Order: sequence, then structure tokens, then C-alpha cells
Amino acid sequence: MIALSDVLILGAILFSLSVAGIFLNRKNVIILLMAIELMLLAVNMNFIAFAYFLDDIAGQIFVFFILTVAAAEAAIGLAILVVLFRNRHSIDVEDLDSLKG
Amino acid sequence: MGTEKILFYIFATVVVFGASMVITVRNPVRAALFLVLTFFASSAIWLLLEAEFLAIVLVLVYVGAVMVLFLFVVMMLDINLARLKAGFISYLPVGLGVAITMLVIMVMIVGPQNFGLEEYLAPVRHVASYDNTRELGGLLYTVYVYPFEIAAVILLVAIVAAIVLTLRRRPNTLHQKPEEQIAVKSVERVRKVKMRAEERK
Amino acid sequence: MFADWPLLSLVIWLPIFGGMWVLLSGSNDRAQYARLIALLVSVVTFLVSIPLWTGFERGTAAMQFVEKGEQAWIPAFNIYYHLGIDGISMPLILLTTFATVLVVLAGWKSITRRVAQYMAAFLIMEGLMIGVFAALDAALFYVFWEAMLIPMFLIIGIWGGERRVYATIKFFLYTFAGSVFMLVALLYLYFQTGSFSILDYHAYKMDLSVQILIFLAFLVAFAVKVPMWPVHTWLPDAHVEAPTGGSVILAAIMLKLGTYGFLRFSLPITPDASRELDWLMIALSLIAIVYIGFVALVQTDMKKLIAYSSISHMGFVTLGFFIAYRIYDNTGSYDGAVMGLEGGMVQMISHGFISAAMFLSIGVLYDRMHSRAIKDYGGVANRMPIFVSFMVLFAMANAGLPGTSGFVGEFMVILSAFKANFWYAFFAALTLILGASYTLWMVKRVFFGEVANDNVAKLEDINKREFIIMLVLAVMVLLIGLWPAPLIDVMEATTQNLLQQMMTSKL
Amino acid sequence: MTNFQLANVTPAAPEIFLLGAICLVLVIDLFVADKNRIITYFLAQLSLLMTLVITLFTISNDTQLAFSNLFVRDGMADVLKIAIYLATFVVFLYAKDYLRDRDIFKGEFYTLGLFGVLGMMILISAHHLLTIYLGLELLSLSMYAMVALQRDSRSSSEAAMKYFVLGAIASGMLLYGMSIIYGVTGSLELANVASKIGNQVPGVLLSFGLVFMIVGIAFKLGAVPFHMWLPDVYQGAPTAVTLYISSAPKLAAFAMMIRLLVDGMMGLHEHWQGILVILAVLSMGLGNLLAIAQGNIKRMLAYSAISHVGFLLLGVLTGTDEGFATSMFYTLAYVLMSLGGFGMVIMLSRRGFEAENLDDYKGLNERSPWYAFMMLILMFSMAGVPPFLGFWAKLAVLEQVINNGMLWLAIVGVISSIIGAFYYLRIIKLMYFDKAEDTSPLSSSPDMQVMISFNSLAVLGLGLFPGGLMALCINAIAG
Amino acid sequence: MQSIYLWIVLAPLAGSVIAGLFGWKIGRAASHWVTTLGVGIACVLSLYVFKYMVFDGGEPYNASVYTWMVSDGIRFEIGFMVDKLTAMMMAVVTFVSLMVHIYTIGYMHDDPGYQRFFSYISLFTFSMLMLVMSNNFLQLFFGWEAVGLVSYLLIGFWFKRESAIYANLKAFLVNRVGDFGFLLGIAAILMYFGSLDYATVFANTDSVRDQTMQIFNGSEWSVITVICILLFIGAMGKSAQVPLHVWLPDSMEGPTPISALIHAATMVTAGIFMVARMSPLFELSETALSFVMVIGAITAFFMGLLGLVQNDIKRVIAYSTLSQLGYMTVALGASAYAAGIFHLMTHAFFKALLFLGAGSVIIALHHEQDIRKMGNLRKYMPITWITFLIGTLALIGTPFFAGFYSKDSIIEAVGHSTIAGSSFAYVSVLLGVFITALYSFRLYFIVFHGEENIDPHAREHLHESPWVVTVPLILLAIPSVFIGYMYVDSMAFGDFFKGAIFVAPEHDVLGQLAEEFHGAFAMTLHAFGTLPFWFAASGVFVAWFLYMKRPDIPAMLKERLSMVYSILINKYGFDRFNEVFFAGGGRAIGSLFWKVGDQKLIDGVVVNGSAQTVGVVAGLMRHLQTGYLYTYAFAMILGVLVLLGIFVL
Repeated sequence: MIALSDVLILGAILFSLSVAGIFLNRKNVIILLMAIELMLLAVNMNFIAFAYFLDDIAGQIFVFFILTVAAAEAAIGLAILVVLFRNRHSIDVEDLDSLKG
Repeated sequence: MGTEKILFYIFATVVVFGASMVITVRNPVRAALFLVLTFFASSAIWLLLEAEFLAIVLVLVYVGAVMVLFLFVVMMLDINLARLKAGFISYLPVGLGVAITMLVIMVMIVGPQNFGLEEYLAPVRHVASYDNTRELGGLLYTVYVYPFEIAAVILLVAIVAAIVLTLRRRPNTLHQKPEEQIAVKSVERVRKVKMRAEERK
Repeated sequence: MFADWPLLSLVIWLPIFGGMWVLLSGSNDRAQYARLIALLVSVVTFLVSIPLWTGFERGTAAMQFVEKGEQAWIPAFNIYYHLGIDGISMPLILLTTFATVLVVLAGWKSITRRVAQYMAAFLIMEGLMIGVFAALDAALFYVFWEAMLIPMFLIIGIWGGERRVYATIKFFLYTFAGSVFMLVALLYLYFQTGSFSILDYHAYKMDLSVQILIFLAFLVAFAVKVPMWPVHTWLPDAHVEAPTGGSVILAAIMLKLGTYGFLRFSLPITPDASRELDWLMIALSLIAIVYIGFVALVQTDMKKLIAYSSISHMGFVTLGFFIAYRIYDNTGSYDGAVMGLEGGMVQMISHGFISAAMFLSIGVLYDRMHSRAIKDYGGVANRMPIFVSFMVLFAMANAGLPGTSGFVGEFMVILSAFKANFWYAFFAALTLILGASYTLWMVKRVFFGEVANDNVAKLEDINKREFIIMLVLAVMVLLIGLWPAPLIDVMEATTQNLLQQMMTSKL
Repeated sequence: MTNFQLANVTPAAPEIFLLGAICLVLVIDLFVADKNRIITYFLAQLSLLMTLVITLFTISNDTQLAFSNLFVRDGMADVLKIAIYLATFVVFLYAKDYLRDRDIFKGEFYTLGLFGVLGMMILISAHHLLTIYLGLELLSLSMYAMVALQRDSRSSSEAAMKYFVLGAIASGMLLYGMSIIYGVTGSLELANVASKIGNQVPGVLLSFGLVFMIVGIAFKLGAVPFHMWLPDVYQGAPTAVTLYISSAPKLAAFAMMIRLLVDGMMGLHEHWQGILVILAVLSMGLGNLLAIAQGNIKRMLAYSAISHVGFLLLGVLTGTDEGFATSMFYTLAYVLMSLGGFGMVIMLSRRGFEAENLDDYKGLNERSPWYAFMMLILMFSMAGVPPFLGFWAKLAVLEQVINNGMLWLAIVGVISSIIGAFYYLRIIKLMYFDKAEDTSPLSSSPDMQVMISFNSLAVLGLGLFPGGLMALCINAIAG
Repeated sequence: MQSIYLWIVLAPLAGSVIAGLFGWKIGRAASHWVTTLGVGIACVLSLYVFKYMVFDGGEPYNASVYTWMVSDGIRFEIGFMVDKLTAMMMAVVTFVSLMVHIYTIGYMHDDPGYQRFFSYISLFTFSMLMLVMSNNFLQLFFGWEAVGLVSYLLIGFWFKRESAIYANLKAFLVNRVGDFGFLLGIAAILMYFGSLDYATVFANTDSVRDQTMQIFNGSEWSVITVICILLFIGAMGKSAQVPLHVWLPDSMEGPTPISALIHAATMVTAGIFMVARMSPLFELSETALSFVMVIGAITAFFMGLLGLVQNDIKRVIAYSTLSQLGYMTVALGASAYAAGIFHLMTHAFFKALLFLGAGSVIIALHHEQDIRKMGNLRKYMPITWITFLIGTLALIGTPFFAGFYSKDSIIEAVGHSTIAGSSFAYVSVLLGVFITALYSFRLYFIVFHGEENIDPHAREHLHESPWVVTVPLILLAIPSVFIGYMYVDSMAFGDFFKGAIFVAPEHDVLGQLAEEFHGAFAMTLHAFGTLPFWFAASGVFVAWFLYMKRPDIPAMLKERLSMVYSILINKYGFDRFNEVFFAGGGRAIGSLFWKVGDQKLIDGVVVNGSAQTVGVVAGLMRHLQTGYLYTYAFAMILGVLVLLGIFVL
């Protein structure tokens, strides 16, 4: 039997990986966006696992909305990325440092 | 160890592998493809957890739409790939350290001592006639109609935002304005000029 | 006839709204208009404040002219618009209304830039200062107390001298830093009593450790304002850089707010802590008197000298307030304690006149020479005999000459301090020597001798306006010096009551 | 599928109306030529006012739930919503000239702004983790887009990107926390969550979820160490957008905090109190400290915002109704001051010139005594000097902190406000004590002038008579 | 009577106010008229009071005029106490003052500050009267400081002169040192007697006499001794006793009339008067009396010595004044208050005379004060010469002249005194007699005899002074001769001061002397066989020998005894010591406190230091905000980890 903890640990691993990805990635904003998708995936994994083990469909409903929002978010994120690229001709994370201090 | 569990581990391994590759590969196109792999594997796990509808939606929406969008943008933007991975190794220890610490803490909480089978018995499987999609649909349009509407608004915002951010008319690009073309009248285009005939010499 | 009038509100809000009027109606090209309105407002305010003296009932320690709103001003915190005065605050209010008239006159010609703003700042500040003296609600008190910083901050910063920015920011932060601790203490008291009424605080009993914490919080706020050593260093800077009017108000009124705070808050609210920590207060007071006296001796800037002298004189005030317990320890009775308290209070009033006079005098010189350095002067008496006559009088008053107001307070405090301890009186009385030294040495270098340079040779004696200012102050200085009885009469009952409160343990 | 009733939607009438109005604006805007964009502006303002009117009609004394308990309408919601309409109204008004001068006077600013308002309203009225999340995202997505609205600006696109990435991480964490809470309590509805917390054991799991959720809240508020986006976004975004971000969304974030921590997890008060203490102390300290080092006024105000967040957390962490009320009061006060502050920045800016550097404020008193005075009111109010509104806000939260026996925290608060006073004074110093370098007269439209004067005078007026507003907050929280 | 007393004090005040405030308007003549009139009224009334008290046996008067203030249940009042002591002082003060007013009309004739000067000296008269007529310590202190103020103003009257304004500052400050003690003494009185009223205080001495107080830990001091010494410190300042004498010689920078009035006849004797007034207290403390006596003896002898080497005509007389004040103080110490007061009175006349005579010389020589530029003036200024001689004779104690009776009584009294220090004092005063004669006649011979060293330019205009100058000289010469003979009986040995001065029986040296006293004439005759007379005579002889007969000897002595001479010319180094130790030390401490304490430590380290620290920390902290997204993300994650670590684990 799949234990709840197994899925949650998978979620935790995904979450940690995405965190590591955000931190490690210093060159490409797109990868950052993907890491965020991973993070949402981790969350979704949690919700689905809980929904399954609690036998409560509300968790799945939540995942449904997360997916929807994530799609919208991705669209806006990519739009911003495009704007950024047009302005700077780079999507290097290390180039995003004109605002600081 | 039942089949489910074996399947789960297989897919979980794929998920972890895919996710690791997403954050480590050099090429964003590959990263996107690994992300697709991750999503696929995840959707398999979701199927194991009786979330059939969502598993399908994940593949459809993410793999079918979002990842394509990603790839599209990656292709569209002319990114200098050579620079992308420089310095990755030097941050690795810190990054891994943080990630592992995080993982350790999280596992200590969400691990078997709190969420093991003793605490959470696996539920009885639904009968075959149980329709996850119907179930969800019923709730979405009744109880969750309010968030549903909000989600619609969010998508609207995403549309508006994406358009306002990316749509631009370069001032010196050449484009047609069909409505103007159609709407012209002859009087506006043709000018009658009255000229005196040249005198014959 | 004035009994039913909201006189206190009138003297608070009249100048504030008057200040607004000046601010809105006077622009730079209509400077004279602004001056006239300001003078009118200040004079009217002064006149309105006179019934506070005449209608004041002697012989009772109860608050008079009390105004308290039917409904709370801020119901959520039980804050009331509650005003009232007793023998401690009433003379200070009159001093404030009086000094403001002088300040308006003093800035008549010497301020040419942003006249309307200048006058308005002073008028608004006047109202706020009176508010501090009249407030019987701690929150109201605090509002006035802090709000007052704003006009002063601007006055020093806009019309001040070269290092005005440093001085004014130092002034603001110093005092702000001090008073926020008072705010914490007040909030704590509110938490304990459920009220912001100062009179409720007077009756509230507390443990010694709590009292000590509250006392220290108050001390920080008031010590900065007084100022007491070692939190005094804002004052010389502020004074030196402030325009004449600013210096006058600072010295004449603002410093009194700190000592007023001791009377209104520290002593009656935390009597046991006062008893416990009186050594500290006495030590700081004596340090102020002696240490600062020496520092004043070596100043090369006239305003700085007077500023330091102010600190030294304020040391007498705090000394007078806090020797009561030592008197009891030494003699077994509280005889003489009231004299110390009253001495401190008289010193407050007197210092108001004298320091105002000194700063105005220096302002008169500054207007003509644009220098405050002692070395730039010499032999001024040759060119400005009338002015120097006044100045010598004020200098003597500053040195505590009997017959001038400067003597009365110091005398009473020394008499009282002797009862506590010979050495308190000894160090306090050192001011007789030190005060005379720094004041008269300055007088010698600035006013006497041959005409020192061409600039001095071009000096002209004071004009009518300046003469009137000086004359009025001289009269007040002499009047209090020769006949302080009326002043002390109004204080007597309140002081006796205050002593009762100080004697009554709250443990 | 049981007990589903759609009939009860009247409490949500403002939201519904606003959505309709936005769509209408969106559509009408398509047909408006650039030179007539003012029409969109008026429509947007009209929508806000109409929503306000409708909200006033829906006010009632009792708490109303709707949409299967996903939606709640109570006193706090009413007050905050109204405040948001007004704040946004002012933002739109201030922004008009600014946008026009920079050629970004587009209908999208208003539609996105209104979508943001809708998101805030949803957030405020959320009674369910899902609605909280959706409201938050609606608001956030609108704001991401608005930050990037000035497409040709390098800094604003950079700011948008940072905001977006960090915001996404924060909402990811929030979701993770929600998932844990959901898993532990088995419910997403706040009232159920609250009741489960009361009688369920595993505190460590709850606080595990709690920490992640608080990250989301702290990010939205801008509390240290989740504040990093804030200075960059405030600085990088077009000032009109900064103005928007710095005002109404704070109210929404406050509401979100109340909904989550109080409505949902009051049982965990002891847990979240400690977290908020840390956040508050760090925010007050670091915010004030870093503000000193700034030369850009937008950035300075950003750090000042962080320090104010620290203060408003003080009220909430007490865990009492009075504490929440004072925090709400603080937030309202802050929004009013922030509107004025950024409004002044907008007012001093003009085509081709952003009045962003502190030096641009030199000698303002010579250029315009009146507006210098207005700015003075705002700065002193932010510094917490009476008789201005900001003082009462500080007084109120400090009082609550002391009331709950955390004297040391109050002392930390006042010490940080001493440090903070310095940079506010510096603005005043520049305005009043320095000579003007730029002597060009101020040019702004009359409506802006009137509104900004009104804004500042409100700070003064409410400072003189804070009782009403304070009572309003207390009633809103209690009722 | 009260109205008379009020008239006495208010008339000079009115004159002063009118001349001071309106002098510029009413002109010079009116100013001197109004002030002289005021003082004249006071003088006439004072003489009437004197007559009333002394001859008509009037009752002493003690009542208050108004209540200055009431604080802590204690009434502070302004009031008059007039008895014979007071009456005598009033008469002397107003008389000398009147003379000086008249004299001033001539002396200050050309001075631009004419009205101001009259205003000041009238104000002085008022203040001095307030001082002597006071019935309480508060008013005494008022008068005390008021005369100090006027002295300050008058020494610095010529405020353009650097030396004058230096001297007046010095005078005021040194006096302040005395006042410092005096004020503490008053505080002690209030503490132990509960009142500042003379009558109350004197009535309660019994209850206080055995009380002690601690000043330093562990040592008990008699309260009375402390009070008396503190009060006497005040007297030391005002009456210029060592070491607070340093101001008096310098005060000669003031115009001569005030040297006569203030720094010889009246103000400097305030201390003597005060101690006499306080006799009921002093009598209770032998320690204090010894202290008084030793200080007086030191002053009397050593200050006299300094007179020998001075070349400034006024300074010689000033040192003589110091020395004579020392005599009076010695008398006080010996409990011979009456003798001291008696000497005060005679001294007032002859010293005023000497000063005014010196002033007459000075104006005649166009403000030349150096005696080496004088000589043989008797030829040109006969009246000045005669009166000056009379004054000198009175000063050295020539029998039949006023000074003889008073001084001789003091010497005798000291001889009889048995308290500690009396033998030292006796030797001092005896030797002092010789010294007095020596310097007085040195001055006299050099100025009025000897060879003429007058500036030729000055000699052309040299003539006797006008009548306004000479008349006061003559009027003062009369009492200088007769007053001693007239009053020695009653004042020194009689019961003139009965009721005003209290002497404990065991100290009553004058009482013992009175038993041997058989009238003034007998005393005079007896004198020719006593040491003081021969000391004086030899002094005169030595002076004649050294300065008339062999003027080369002084010069030779000066070289031979150069060390002694330099000590004397440096006035024992007091000035230098004060300059370095007190003035310099005060400034050094002030600089230390200011530069190091205030500026470096408080402002530098604490205030600006903390501000800078905040600034530096802020500057460093802002680098945390790197601008890089991953730093921001890292901060968030770290935040989460920390929170998790604290609140979950």
C-alpha cells in the first residue's frame, strides 16, 4: 500500500528540488519559471495525496484551481520574460541587478 | 509490497529524476522536456491516487499547453546558451546544503511517524462506477462556483496582461489596415486634375 | 467674570489658529502684514491669559479653570480633552504668552525671509506649549509635547545659522528619543489604570521596581528637555544655530517643560522611586551646576555661553525638586522641602525672563554684527550705552544678583539644600562664583574696553522696539527680584500639596 | 452536492457588480481612441464609486456567509473594502497625469487595477483557503502585469520579473502550508479548520503548515526576511503603480492575515505569535535602518513601508480583538500616508523627469510652501509625531503590546522609530532647509492638487480626531 | 520714625534713579543737584537719627517694611533695625557720601559719564544704607551684593581702560568668593534658627550653641563656629582680608571719589559692621574669634608692608586701608567690637580725607598718580597739603587725632585678649604701627616735600583745587581731628553700643580696659609712654630720614634686599597665584570638561558615535540587498528554515 508519508516525502523532495533549482540557477530565468512549476507540482502532489487519504474531494478541487492559476501565472510570467528580454536582450538572472541596495 | 507501491516507486523515481534534470541541465529546451517527463510521471502517480481527472488535466494542460508555451518562448528568445551554466558548480554546495536541510526538516515532519500507514490508513478504493470527473464537475459548478468564476477572471487577467505586455506595434513596421482599405471611396483616392492642354506649336 | 469662559482652550487655540491665519494670509511680499497679524494674535493671547492670573484662586491646590469634555476625545483609549491649571502651571503659561509677544517683536526686522512662516511657527508653538502646561490628560499632554518639536525643528532649521541642520536634527532626535520612553511609561500606566488622566496616575499605587522603571522612563524624557547632564549636548548646538526668537523660546519655555514634567509626573506619580533615586537626581543637578559652569567659562561664542549657563541654572531647578527626601533624612522633617520646590519653580520663571533677555540681547548684537563670537566684539558700551546698561542688568541677573529674579530661586534652593547636606549647598553655591565668572567675563570682553574694531565702531544703539522689549524684561526681572511674594503666593498651596504627594508612599 | 444554494449572493453584490463593470470597461476601452482615454479613466472611477455605493447597501450588522461558506461578509470586510475603493480611487486620480506624461495612459492600467481591487475584495471576503488563494493570485497577477506596464523601461521589467518569481515562490509556499493544514485538519474552510485546531493534537504539524502559510502572508505584507522584493519593486515600477502597490494591497494583506491566522488558526496563537514577533522586530529594525541609507525616495519609502509592517504586526501578534483593531487602524493610517507620500512623488515628477532622488526635494518650501507643508505632515506622520495620524497608529499598537505584557517589544518599537525619525526628517530638511536646485514651478492638474491636499489634511484631521476611525476599526473587528 | 528711615534710604535711591534714567535729559547740573540733594536729605535725617538715638536716648527700632516672600512658612521680610550702631553707621555713610558727592562735582567735572557717576554713587549710598539698616540676613545680603554691584560698576567706570575692567571683574569675583561663604552661612542660620530675622536669631542662640554638625564624615563641628566662619568669609571678601584682599588695590582703577567713599570709608567696612552686628553669634565661638583675629592680624601687618614699595599715590593709601581693616578685624577677633567699630568710624573720616586729598593732587597734576613725579606740592596746594597732613597724622595714631584713640584701644584690647592667636596678633598690630607711620610719611614727604619732579607741562597749570574739592577736605579734616577724642569715652569704653553689640563676659577686654580708663585726656597723656606711640614716632623719623635726608638709602636697600623687595612688589604672589591657579585652573577645567567631556565623549562617542554606527551598519546592511533574485530567494528560504527550526523542531 502506498503510505501517505511516501507521497508527502515525494512532495517534499520535489519542493526541495525546486528550491535548490531557484537558488542554483543564476543564468536563466526560464529555468526559474520551471522550478516554480515544480514547486506547484509538489503542492499538488500533497493535495492529491491528502484528498485520497482523507477521502475528501475538496483537495482535488483545490488542485484543479492550482492548475488553472498556474497556467495563468505561466502566461504572465512568460509575458514578463518577453518584455524583459526585449528591454535587455538577456534573461540572465545575474543581469537583473540594476535595482539593489 | 504491492503492485501499487512498486509502480509508485518507479514513477516517483522518474519524477525525482526528471525534476533533478530540470534544474541541472544546461539547455532550457531540454529542461522543458524533462519537465514534461516529470509531469507525465506525476500524472501516473495521481492516477494511483484516484485523481483521474486531474491526472489527465495535468497532461493536457501542462504538457499540452503550458510546456508548449515555454518551449515557444525559449525558441523565440534568442538566448546565448554558452553562458548559461557557468558558475553552476560553485553554488552547488550551498544550494544542495540548503535543499537537503530543507528536505530533512520536511521529511522529519511529513515522514512516516506522522503520516505513516498507522496514522493514515489507505482508504478503501472506490468502486468502479465511481466517476471522479463527474464528482468534480458536480462540485465545481455548484459548491465551488464562486472560485470557478474567480478562476475565470484570473484567466481573463492573464489574457489581458499577456496582451498588454507583449502586443506592440512597432512604429515603423509595415502593416495593412484592412478596414481602411475597404472603407476608401474613390473620391478620396482619385484626384481629378484639370490641366490645360498644351498648345501646339 | 471669566470663570465660565474656556480660557485655557482659548489661550491654546487662539495662537494656533492665529498662526494658521498668518501662514495662509502672509506671503513674502506681504511680510509686514504677517508681522502685524502675528503681533496682534500674540498680544491678544497674552491679554486673554491675564485673567488666569487675576482669576486664580490662591490657597487651593485643586486644578482650576478645568475643562473636560463630556465625551472622551478618543473613546477607545479613554482619552479626554481635559485641561486645568494649578500653581505650578499657571505662571508658566503666562510666561509663555508673554515671551511670545517678545519673540514676535524680536523677529520684526531681523527676519526677512519667509516671515509668515516664521511668525506662524512661533504662534503655533505657543499654543502647543501652553497645551503642555494645561493638559491634565497624559495623552493630550504627550501630543502637545511632541507636536511642539515640529515648529521648533523648522525654526532652527530654516532660520538658523550655518550648522543649523546638524543642530536641529540633533535637537529633534534627542528630544524625540527621550520622549518616546515617556510614551511607553504612559502607556504602561494606562494599561494599569485604564485611564490617561494624570490625576488618576497621582493616586495610583505601584511597586517600587515598577515605580523605578517608570521614573527612569520619565527621567529620560524630561532630562533631555531640561536638559540635564549628560544629555545636554543638543542644547548648545540648538541655541547657537537657532534664530534669536528660537533661542528665546527654547531657553525661556522649552527647558521648563522638562522640569515641569518632573513636578507633574515624576514626583507625584513615582514618589518612592524619587526617594530611591534622589541621589542620582541630586548628583546630576550638581554636575550640571558645577561642570557646566566650568564649561560655560571657556566658551567663545556668546550664545553657547548663555546656553551652557542655562543648563547650569536648570540644575538648580532639579536640585530644588529632589532634595526633599534628603532633607527628611538629615533633619527628620520635611521643613525646607517646600522651599526647595518653590525655589526650583521660581528659578524656572526667572530663568525664563533672564535667558530670554540674554538671548534677545545677543540677538540685538547679532542683527548688527552678524557674529556671535566674543572675540569679534569689544567696547560695545562706547557705541551702545543704553543697550549695555540693560545688558549689564541682565548679566547681573544671570549671575544671581540679589534684587533680580535670578537670585530668588537660587537663594531658596541653596537654603533648602543646606538642610539636606552641607555639600549640596556648597556645590550649588559655587554658582555664585562660576556664574559671575562666565557671565561677567563675557560682559567684560564684549561690552567694555576700547572699541575693538571698525564693525563695533559702526554700531548703533537700540531702537524703540528693542528698547521696549528690553525694558519690559528688565522690569520683570527686577519686579520678581524685589518682590517675589505674589509669585510664590500662587504656588504655595500647590507646592504644599505636591510635597504631600511626594511624602506619601505608594508602596 | 448537498445544501447548495446559490440564492444567497447578495453579500457578494459588490464583487459581482465590479466584475461586470470591469468587463464593461474592458470592452468600452477597446473602442476608445488613445486621445480619449480619459473616458476609460472616468468609467473606472465610476465603477469604483458605484461599487462603493453597492457595498454601502450591503452592509449589515451580522456576519454573512455565502457561496457555500466560501465567502464571508463582515464588519471588517466592509470597512476594508470601502477603504480599498477609496484608496484605489485616489490612486487612479494621482496616476492619471503621470501615466499620460509617460505614454502609458492605457485602459489596461485601469482594468488591471480594478481586477486587482476585485482580487483584494475576494481576499478580504475569503472564508476558505481556496478563495484566499484565488483572491491572492488575482491580485498578484494583476500587480505583476502592472509593474511591467511600462514596457520600454528596463527597471520596471526587472522589477516585474523579480516580483513575479518571488511572488510565485511565496504563493508556492503558502500553498504548501495550506496543503499541510488541509491534510491535518481535513478541511479547507476556515471555520472548520479553526474548530479542528481546537480539539486536534498534532501541534507540530499545524505549526509546520503555519510557518509556510505565514511566509505567504509575510511576503505579501513585505515583512523581513520576506521583504526583498519590496524595495526593488517600489523603485522599479512606474510610480503610479508603486502608488497602487503600496496602498490598497496592504489592506488586503492585512485581511488575509486576519482571515488565516485569526479566523482560521486562532487556536495556534501561541505559535504564530512567536513568529510574528520575530518578523516584527526584524522588519522594524531592518526597515528603518536600511531606509537611512537610501538616496531614492521610492526606495526609502519602500523600506519605511517595511518598518511600518513591523509595527502593524505588533498589534496582530497580541492576539486580542483590540490588537487586531489597532493593527487595522495602523494599516489604514499607513495606507493614507503612503498614498500621500507617493502622491507627492508623482506630483513632483513630470514628463521626462522622475522626482525619485531625495535631492529633487531640495528647497520645495521655496517652490511651493503649501505642498512642502503637505509633505511635512506626511513625513512627520510617518515618523509617528503627534498630532498626526501616524502617531495614534503607533500609540495604539504599542498600547496593545504593553497591554499584553510585552514591554520589551514596545521598547524595541520605540527605539526603531527613533532611528526611523531620522530619514523622515531628512526629507523635511531637504524641503525646508536646503536651496532649491530645480526651481521650475510645480505643474499638476487641479484635481490632483485638491486631492493631495485633502489627503494630507486628512492625515492631520484624523490625527486631531482619531476617535472615529479607531472606533470604526474596533467595531469592524468586534462585529 | 519709619517714614524717616524710609526717607533716608529712598532719597538717595530717587536721586540715583532720576540721574540714571533721565540724566541724559535733565543735564549735568541737575543730575548732581538731584543726587546731592537726595544724599543731603539722607545725611541730615541720619544725623537727626543719630542725635535721636544717642542723645535723646531713643528706643531701638525694629520693624519690617514689606514681606519679600513667604515660603515654607518662613517669612522673608525687608525691614529696618535701627539702634546706635546703625545710627552711627548711617551718619558716617551719609556724611562721607555727601562729602564725596560735593567733591565729585569738581573732580568729575569734565567726565562724559558725569550723570552716570552721580547715579552710581547715590545708588551706592542707598545700598549701603539698606545694608546697615537691615534687620535680617536676607536684606543684609541684598545690600551686601548691591554695594558689590555698585563697586563693580564704579571700578569699571572708565570702561575703556583695560586695567579698570580687569579690576572690576576681579573685585566682583573675589567678593563673590566671600559671598559664597556668606550665603552658606545664611543658609546655616536659616536651618538652625529657622529664621533670618536678627532678633529671632539672637534670641535663640542658646538652643543652637551646643549643636554640632558633620561636614566631613566623622568630625563634628560646632554649628555656631561653622556659621561664624562662613559669615566671616563673607566679611573677608567685602572687607578685603587676606587672602581675599587682592581686589582692593586694583580697585583703585576707579575714580578717586569712589576710592574714598567705597573702598576706604564705607563699603569695605561692611564686613566689620556685619561681624559686630553678629557679635551675639561670634561670642559663642572662640574658634571663630581666633580665626577672625589671626586673619585680621595677617592683613594688618603684611598688607601694611606692601604699602612701603608702592609708587602709586592711591595704591599706597589702598594698602593702608587694607592694613587698617586688618586692625578692625583684629579688634573683632579680640571681642573688642566697639573698638573695631570706633576705628571704623574714625578711619572713615581720615581715610576718605586722604583719598580725596590724593584725588585733589591727581586732578591738579592732570591725572598723574605716580608719586615719583610729584614733590613739594605744599607750595602749590596749601589746603590739600594741610588736610592731607591731618589725615596722615590721624592715620598713624598721633595723640589727639582721631586715629589715635581708636587704634590705641584696639592695640590695648588685643594685648588683653587671651584667646588663641592673640599674642601673634598683638605683635602684628604693634609692628603695624611702625609700618603705618613709615609708609604714610613716606608718601607725605615724597608728595608734599622733597624735590619737585613734576611734569613741566603740568606745573604750568598747577594750582589749588576748586572749592567743591577743598570744602569736603576741610569738612572731613574736622572730624578726623576731633571725633576720636569726642567719642573714645562712650564708644570704645562706654556703653554706647549696649544692646547692639553683645560681648561675653569672659571676652570682655574692653570692659577690663574701661576700668583703667580715666577719660580721653588721660589716655592721650598716657600714650606718650607706651610702645605704640614710640613705634609711630620712630616710623615717622625713619621716613624722614630715608626720604628727606638720605634719599639714596631706599634705592640702596632696594638692591641689597632685592629678594624681599621683589616679594613685596609682587604682593606676595597672591595675584600671580590666583591668576594661574584659579583663573587658569578654572579655564583649564572648563576646557577639559568641554573639549573632552562634552565634545569628545558625550557628543563624539555617544551621540554622533551612535548616529555614525547606525549609518555604518545601514550602509553595510544594504549590501544584503544584492539585487540578485537568488539572494532574495535564498533569504526567503533561509527565513523559512529558521522559522521551521525555531517553531517546529
